[in-house]
Amino acid sequence: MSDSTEELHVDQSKMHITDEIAIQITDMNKWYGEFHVLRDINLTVHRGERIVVCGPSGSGKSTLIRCINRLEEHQKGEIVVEGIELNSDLKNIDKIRAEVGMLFQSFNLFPHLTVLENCTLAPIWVRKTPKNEAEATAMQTLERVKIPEQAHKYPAQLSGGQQQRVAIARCLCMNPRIMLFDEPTSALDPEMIKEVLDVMVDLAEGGMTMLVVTHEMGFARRVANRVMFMDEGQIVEQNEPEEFFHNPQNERTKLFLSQILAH
Amino acid sequence: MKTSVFLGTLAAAGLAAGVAAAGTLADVKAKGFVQCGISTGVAGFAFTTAAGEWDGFDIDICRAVATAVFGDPKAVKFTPTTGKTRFTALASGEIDMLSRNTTWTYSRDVDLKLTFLGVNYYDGQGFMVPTALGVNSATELDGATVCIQTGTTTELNLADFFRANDISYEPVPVETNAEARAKYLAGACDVYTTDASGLAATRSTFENPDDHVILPEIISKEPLGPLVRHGDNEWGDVVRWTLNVLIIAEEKGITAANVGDMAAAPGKDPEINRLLGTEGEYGAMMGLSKDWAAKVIAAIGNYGEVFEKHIGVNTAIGLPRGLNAQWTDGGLIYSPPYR
Amino acid sequence: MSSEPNVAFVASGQIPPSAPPASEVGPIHWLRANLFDGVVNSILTVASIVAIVLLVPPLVDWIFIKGVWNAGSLSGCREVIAAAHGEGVTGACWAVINERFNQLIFGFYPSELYWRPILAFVLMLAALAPVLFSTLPRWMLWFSAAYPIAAYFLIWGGLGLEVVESGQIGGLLLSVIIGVTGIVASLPIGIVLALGRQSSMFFIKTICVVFIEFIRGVPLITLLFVASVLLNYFLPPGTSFDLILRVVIMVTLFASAYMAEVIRGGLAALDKGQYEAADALGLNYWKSTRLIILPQALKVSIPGIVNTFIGLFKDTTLVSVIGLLDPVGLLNPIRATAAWNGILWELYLFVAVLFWIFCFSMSRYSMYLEKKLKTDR
Amino acid sequence: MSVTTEPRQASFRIDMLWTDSRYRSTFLQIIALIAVMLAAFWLVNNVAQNLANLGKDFGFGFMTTPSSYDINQRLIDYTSRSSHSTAAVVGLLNTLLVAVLGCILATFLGVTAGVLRLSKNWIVSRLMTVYIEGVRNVPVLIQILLLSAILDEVLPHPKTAEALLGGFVVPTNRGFYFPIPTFQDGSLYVVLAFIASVIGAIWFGRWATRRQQQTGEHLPVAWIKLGLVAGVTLLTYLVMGLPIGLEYPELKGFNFKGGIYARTSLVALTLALSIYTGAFIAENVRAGIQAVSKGQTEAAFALGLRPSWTMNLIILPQALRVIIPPLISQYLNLTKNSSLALAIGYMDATGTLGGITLNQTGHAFETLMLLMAFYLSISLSISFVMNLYNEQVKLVERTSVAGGGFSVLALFAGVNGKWETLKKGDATMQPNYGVAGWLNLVVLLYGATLVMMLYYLFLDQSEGRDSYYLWGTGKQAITLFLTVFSATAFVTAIFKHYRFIDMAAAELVVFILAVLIGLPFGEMTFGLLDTSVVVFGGLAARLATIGYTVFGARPNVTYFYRVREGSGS
Repeated sequence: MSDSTEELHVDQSKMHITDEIAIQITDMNKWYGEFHVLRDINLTVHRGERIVVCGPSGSGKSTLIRCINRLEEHQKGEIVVEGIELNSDLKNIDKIRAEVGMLFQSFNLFPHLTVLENCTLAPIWVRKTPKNEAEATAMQTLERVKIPEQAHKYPAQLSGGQQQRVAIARCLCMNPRIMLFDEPTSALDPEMIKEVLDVMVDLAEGGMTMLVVTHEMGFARRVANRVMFMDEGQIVEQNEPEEFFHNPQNERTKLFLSQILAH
Repeated sequence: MKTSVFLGTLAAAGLAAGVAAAGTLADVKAKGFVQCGISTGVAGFAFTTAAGEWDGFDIDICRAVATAVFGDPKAVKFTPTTGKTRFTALASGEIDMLSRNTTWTYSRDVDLKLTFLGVNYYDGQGFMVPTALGVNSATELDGATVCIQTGTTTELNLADFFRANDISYEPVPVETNAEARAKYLAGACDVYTTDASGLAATRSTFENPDDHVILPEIISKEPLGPLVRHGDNEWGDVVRWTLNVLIIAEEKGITAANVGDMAAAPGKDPEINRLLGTEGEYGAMMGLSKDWAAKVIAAIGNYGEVFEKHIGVNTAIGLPRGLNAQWTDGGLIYSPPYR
Repeated sequence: MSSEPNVAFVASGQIPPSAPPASEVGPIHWLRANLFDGVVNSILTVASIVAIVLLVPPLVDWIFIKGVWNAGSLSGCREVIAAAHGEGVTGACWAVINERFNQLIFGFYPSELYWRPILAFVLMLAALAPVLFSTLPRWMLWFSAAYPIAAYFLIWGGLGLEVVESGQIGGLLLSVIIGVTGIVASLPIGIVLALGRQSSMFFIKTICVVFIEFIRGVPLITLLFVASVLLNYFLPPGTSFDLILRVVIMVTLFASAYMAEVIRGGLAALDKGQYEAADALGLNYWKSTRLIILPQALKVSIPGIVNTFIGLFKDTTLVSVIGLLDPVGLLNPIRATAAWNGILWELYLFVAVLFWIFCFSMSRYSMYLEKKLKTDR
Repeated sequence: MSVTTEPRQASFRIDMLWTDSRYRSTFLQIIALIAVMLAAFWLVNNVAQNLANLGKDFGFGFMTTPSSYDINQRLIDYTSRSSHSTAAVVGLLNTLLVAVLGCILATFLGVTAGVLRLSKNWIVSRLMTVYIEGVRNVPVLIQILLLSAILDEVLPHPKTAEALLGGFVVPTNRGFYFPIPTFQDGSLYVVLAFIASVIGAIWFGRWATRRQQQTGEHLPVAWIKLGLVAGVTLLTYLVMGLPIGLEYPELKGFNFKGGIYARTSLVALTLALSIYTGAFIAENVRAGIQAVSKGQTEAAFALGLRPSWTMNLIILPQALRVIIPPLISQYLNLTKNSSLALAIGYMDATGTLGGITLNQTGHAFETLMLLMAFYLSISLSISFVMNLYNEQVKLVERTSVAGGGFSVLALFAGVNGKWETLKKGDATMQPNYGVAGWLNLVVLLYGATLVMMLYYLFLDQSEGRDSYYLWGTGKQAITLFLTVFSATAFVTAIFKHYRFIDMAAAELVVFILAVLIGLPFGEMTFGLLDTSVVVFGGLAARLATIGYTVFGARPNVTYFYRVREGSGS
């Protein structure tokens, strides 16, 4: 789709998938009122896996990953994240949210706080880290996403790509085990997409468990170890990238791929 | 009045409550001043000076009570009240007494649970019209426009009077005397009705008082006086006898000027001796000092002096004593004996 | 220029600016464009000029030329005017303002202690500064937080300062006290109400909605009646406190309903993503509200809060109806004084101008804020 | 699988009340409920104790006793022997009178000033700025007092007053006197002719619009309409021999007699309120026009529309949508501010019920409760109208019906729609007309019944009928219960809570029972409205409510939610 991914340097060798289960979803269903958004979802994610979720708009892919940290509540079935079941117990929700980082399409940085404050807020208030320590970590993380010089600016003074990298840094400061990406590049200009994807590749190489909703098929091919296609609330097909792109099985997948790769 | 559903629940909830009747006199002594409810401004009776002090005929009653209790006419704080808020302020304990040209009526006494402690001014409702109208009697006022202060007994008297005489009129309610004065002078109403004292006071401030005439009809009795809450007799006695002391003092010829001499040593008149504390322990009966009355007269003057100072013929208000002369002079001002 | 088919063109230099034609500049053009642009406009212009000519000169004459500043009473004023301009001439008698100025501003506050309310007022401006201007250092907010206590002791005394009774407080001072206390105290209540109104909990939401709609549905004057005649009934028997305090309580409740609506607007202006991001970071409701939601919502609400304050400040004049002596309430005792019997316009005008100065400058400030907010984003 | 996921539906522990989202919200709400109830109990208990201590009783019985005071400005018959409740009604009507007059005048002033402030004419726009900024920033109380004083001083005494505008109005400092029309035989025909010609003019207007759309021809529609109405009416008037005349006021005794007149207090109050509110409306109008005009004007000009058409066809219809919500909230403010009437002795509800009645009877509690209830119901009604309007604007935008002003009737257009449409009032599938229309009707009926009940209970003074306060306790209780029930159902419907089937059903049972035993609605009559109308109207309203809940449609009544960006009161 976009050619910015062609230049991504990916070192597959650094990515390890372990046997430990990070996310286990069993027979999960969700409704918006009368509307059945997610139907019988079953998914097991091992630690270190990088899963790309794609599908037409309204297929429920965003809803799926939002269910994983309880931004949306599922009504039936079971979600276990890092051994903790997501149910009505608020303490469990708090624990899971501390372990799971999430990136949004529209960044959702806090505009009234500086970049550094954005990054230290959650460590200080949720993890109760001392301020100095939190700031030191934040500066390290900002260096990792390559914008330490912006630490004292406000989000509005940054470009879109920089903002999204700050958002990633904000997640990383919490030292999460799993990261969820909800179309992280679709609000960005083409020249900024790459700088965000670079950071994501870096994360993947570091062994992060990642669930990515995206239309960046290049990223999916090079980074993901599994691509998942969703339509009308159900997982239609999932496979390794090579197989998925070159040998799709389901008709709806074929149709979707033909449309999205036609350009 | 029939019991309503509301009342049932309210009364049931209220049964448990006991009546907390603390003595106001004790309270007043404890806090060190008298909280006195007054009007928000009536010429001669209550007004503010440029120095920011309240002054006037009603105000001096408050000061007299403060002197009686504390020996200090300044140990008083004033709460301006409107026609609407005055009784509530008294009933709720916000003020200790009310001295605000309030007419003593049956329903106020009985239904509103207030105790009137005497009369410091006998008034009656009258009418003022421009001389140019050529009206000689209130019964000729058919169809006239009448300015009237709301929130007082005057509007009830007015309605009754015109109804009884079967003539029509057009009431123009106004909030304050100052508004009424402006409206009347501008000709927005033909007649101004209020207590005769108020009429005279208002007329005196006109540029040409002679262009206006006060009609002979006095359509109501308006005994004005200080009042306190029901059921607090010690405090009521203090206020009542403070007023009476002023009256007796005038009757006996005790003035602010000569009270010092007269209180120095017992004189020939035993009542004066009792009053000024040179004989007996009369102050102690009320929980006051022996010479409380002497202090009151020294600080405030006697009734006649107060009258002349604020509203008498030599002031801008220029009211003659009339009904408010001592009984010895054919008036109604009369105090029970100090014995 | 040229009709030749060759369209290639290179500018040989910058054309220097020249003066516009005469019809585009000058007073004549201005008149034509702004005053006499068409028949209707010309008629409007003439009518306006006639109105101004009829109204303004007599007013200026009455207020300034024939106005008297020094006299002991209304009749004194009349004598001065008669002496200067002849019999039957009318003019403003500003002497009453001259004499009663301090009373209209401070009520019966002891004159030797005027410095205290003045100091309190100046300190108030200083305390407000860090709230209103975000460029100032944050530590100044501690001063703002401590200000109410300082102001209380400055105005009412205590802590070694001479005590001043509530009954002595009046005039503009009273209006400012009621208005400022009302708005400041209503802020936290308004925040809670606004959050409650956004709550998903039906019952809590209902309580907030009923409270807000009730308060906004009745005129302030009925609430003031409640303060003056009913509030004591709602408290345990024997409790009775100061009328000013009761009025402040009622005014606070009144303002908090309006404040809640202003803040609700601020909350609604917030992007939903902010809530989600805070959730995703693991902040709980109170932390995300305190750290993320309120700082942003309040900033957006400041112009609305200033407007609410203007409205409230103007509404403080209603306390005159229940016998408090604010500038309007003081008019009556002043007019009841023998010397000033019959004075009318001067007092009204003075009070009107007094309020106008305050409210107009505040409304300008709120406009400036709104503009700044628009460009800030 | 390394993790076994035993579904831990652990037994209930006490800390789950605040750590489990299933229980937490209920738990918090119950705590809030208990707190509110405790507070309410504490307040009521204090009130009861205080009243008992003062020896006062609580009740509305005093409302039926003679008021003993006179009121000059009254729209219904009233003397000093009438009851306090009649005096209250006189006051309420006076409030409504000043509110309606004030709103009309304020709109006129505000729209004029708002448009003129945008005028290119320098002097006019400056004058309007002076008016708006001068008036907005001065407390309305001072303006009322000032204007009242000006009218008193400036206007002539009746003795020297002169008729203006050909005798049409006589301004005096007592009031403004107008002639009153007198109707003789045959005047009915004139009135009928007038109505007929107005209908004809409307029909002609529609015909002309159609014709213009088909043929593109412009007719001077306004002139023809005017000619039609004036011509026909005038002709009938002449033919019938001038049956309608005017009775002019004349100076008799102290004052003018005859005609109708408006007291100066009414005039001063109306003027002051509308000048004050007009300044706010002017700002709203200006903001509305500016919000629309920039790009839209250019677009319209680019299409070749003339400036006047641009204003009428493009700017105003769009600007109105921006202007009307704040406009209505200004109406609300004006109505609330009318309570300042007591400062100049205009006898509105605050002057009678909250003024003299409170003063003379000392029943502060009861009078203030009634007074607040009155203002509250006006406010809620005004927001109701505003929300109806907003709903319709939303509908119009959703169904992309171009232009189109607001009409109350359109809200009920869906009432005759197909049942399927009504049942499936889903915004995404169908325009919500049906359900909205029906539900408006239901809420209106609820409201009407409630108003009638309240009127019947507390205000109706007709002959031969016991006042509520004199009934037996049982009858009082049943009636009150019914009213409260009706009110709660009404409030529930207002506040969007659509699952009120149980409440509505229970109410229905009680209502039927009440009708069966003849209490108390058996004796209800309201002028033309017969008892049956009320009873069956109430029944229909309740049935419809139940029907909606049963059939799954969602009575999404958002109308009462205020969308006000109010600026002060």
